[in-house]
Amino acid sequence: MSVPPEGGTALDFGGTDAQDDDWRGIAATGEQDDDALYLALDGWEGPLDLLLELARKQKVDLREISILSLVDQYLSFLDGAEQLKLEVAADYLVMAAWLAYLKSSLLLPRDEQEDPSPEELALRLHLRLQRLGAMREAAGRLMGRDRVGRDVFLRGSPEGLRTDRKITWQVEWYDLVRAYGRVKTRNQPALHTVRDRQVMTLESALDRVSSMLGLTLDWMELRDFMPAGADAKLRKSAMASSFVAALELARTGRAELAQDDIFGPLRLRRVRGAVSA
Amino acid sequence: MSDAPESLDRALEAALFAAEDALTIEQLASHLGDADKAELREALARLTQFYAPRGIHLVERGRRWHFQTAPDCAHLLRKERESLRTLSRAATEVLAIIAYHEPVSRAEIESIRGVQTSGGTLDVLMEAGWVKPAGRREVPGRPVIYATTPEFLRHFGLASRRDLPGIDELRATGMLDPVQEAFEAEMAESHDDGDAEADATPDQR
Amino acid sequence: MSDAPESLDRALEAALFAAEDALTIEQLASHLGDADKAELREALARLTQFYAPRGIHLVERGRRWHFQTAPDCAHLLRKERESLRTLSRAATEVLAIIAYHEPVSRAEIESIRGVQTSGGTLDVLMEAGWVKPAGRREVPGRPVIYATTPEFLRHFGLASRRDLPGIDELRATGMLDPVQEAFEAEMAESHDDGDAEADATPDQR
Repeated sequence: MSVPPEGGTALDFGGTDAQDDDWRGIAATGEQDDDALYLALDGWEGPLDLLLELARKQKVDLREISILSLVDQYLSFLDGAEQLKLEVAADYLVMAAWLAYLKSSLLLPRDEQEDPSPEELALRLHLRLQRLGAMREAAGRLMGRDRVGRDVFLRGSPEGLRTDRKITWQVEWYDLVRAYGRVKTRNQPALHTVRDRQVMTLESALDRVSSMLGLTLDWMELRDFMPAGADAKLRKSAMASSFVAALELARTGRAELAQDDIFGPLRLRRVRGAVSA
Repeated sequence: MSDAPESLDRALEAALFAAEDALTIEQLASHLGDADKAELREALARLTQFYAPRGIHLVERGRRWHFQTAPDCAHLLRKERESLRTLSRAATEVLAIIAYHEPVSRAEIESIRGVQTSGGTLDVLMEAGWVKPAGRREVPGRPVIYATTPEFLRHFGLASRRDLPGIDELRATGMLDPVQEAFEAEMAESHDDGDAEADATPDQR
Repeated sequence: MSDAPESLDRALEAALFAAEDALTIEQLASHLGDADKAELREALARLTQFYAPRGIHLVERGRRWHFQTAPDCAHLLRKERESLRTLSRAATEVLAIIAYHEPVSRAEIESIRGVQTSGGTLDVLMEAGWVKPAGRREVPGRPVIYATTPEFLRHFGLASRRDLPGIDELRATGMLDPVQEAFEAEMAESHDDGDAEADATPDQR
């Protein structure tokens, strides 16, 4: 049998954390009902805890405790527990068995001691108890400090410090123009904006051509119907409308058309006897 | 005075400091083990005077006493922190489109960009103070239309939107490269018509 | 001193009074318009001294500064306050072990206590904001290691971990070293003495 490992493995002492606040002293075993010992054991934070408490009863200074008498106390404590609940106390029994072994080793003649020696085992136990004792004491001192909410208090209703974050966006003139160029490059065909432009409608061309035809019986070139002084855009429109108007007048028998060759000048004149509109 | 404050003064300080609400003299008295009210009043007066030159003041408001920050330190409680952030590519594009085409609706912006524009992008531009809603377009649905602000001009150092370079200038500086063929062809045609910049330079409207 | 406090002192008072949390020098500096940190330190020292005799104290906890009531005024204030939730013995012990050994893994805590630590115990400490995971130990299994927080220091009134009660003595006597190390040290020592077991376990004869 070896020394119980120092935690975290399957061979751990394995006691349970007691969540209750008060530390039940040894006196708790003397409590009335059947569950007294069960409760008392549950009050300990495992066998090491119980050992530490027993050791404390021996002497104030943990360095001076007697492991042998500690073992005796532990074993007799468990012996006295007649109504021990085994499943709860398994860890305690493991510890008891180990301590019994340690005790017999310590008492045996020294000639054929195995390794590690019982003294080494005892030293380890000793060191562990010291460390646990030190931490328990430290915890007590820590809890006894001036604690916020118990001994000292913070401002009841602080106004609070506020940091308003303000984002300043950064973009340069170049980025802006570049972005527009990018958009244009990417998507220009998708946008068509129709602009107002000066045009000659078909109706006004009809009026104009037929009234001008009424003035003479001679052939006139279509080009002569263009409004004087019109700009290029209007001239284009007037040309197209006048051409359609000439076709319409010819269709309704009010004018006749002539063209000597392809792309040659288009001429038209009033049909004799036709009434101008 | 500060060397050895009276114990009543210290108790008052602690009580008023830790209190969640302003306290009346009665509340203070019961708090401090039924202290004498006249003494309390004296102590409060002493403390008021003691704290008068400091960053925190003891004040009475509607018969209740409390500590508060000295009025001239109040600005310290609020700090504005400026952080610089670069405008995202999407936001820059939207801003550019608004600048060149304003006023435009969101649908129009999207049709120009060819991508959907998240509402957050416009929010950022409005938060930056560069874009603002400028009424509604009188078409079905009456969409909100957006325009740039004077702050926009100021940020970019522009006297007016006319200062934005036109398409010709963009091309000259290579900003329209690489140009798609269809796009180029169309632009060439509209140049013949003499109204090339119609789309590009908003200043002609 | 109280007649004409420096304006930095007043600003500090105001900011620390209004703050909802303890503030570091850096936070104070940035809040007070990038004040000089050396000057801030001087001013904090001045204020600490100024408030020392009073009912509220300026204290430093884990590099953070805050005002709190003087400990000896506690009895006046406790009345109205619900007392702290009592920690279980297991929790106080685990907290002490973490504080004195940090950073420390759960297995190390258990090896000191000799019992398994229920998850709830660490949970309670983390919920209180006193303990937080602090990475992993680079050993097989990479266990999570735990450490205390600035809030822990603040709650227990510690300027830093160096102020943990008795920590110097515990360190000097090897109480914070693992059992194995202490064991080896003791064995080595007793071997030197040529009287191995006798010294190590003086109690058994």
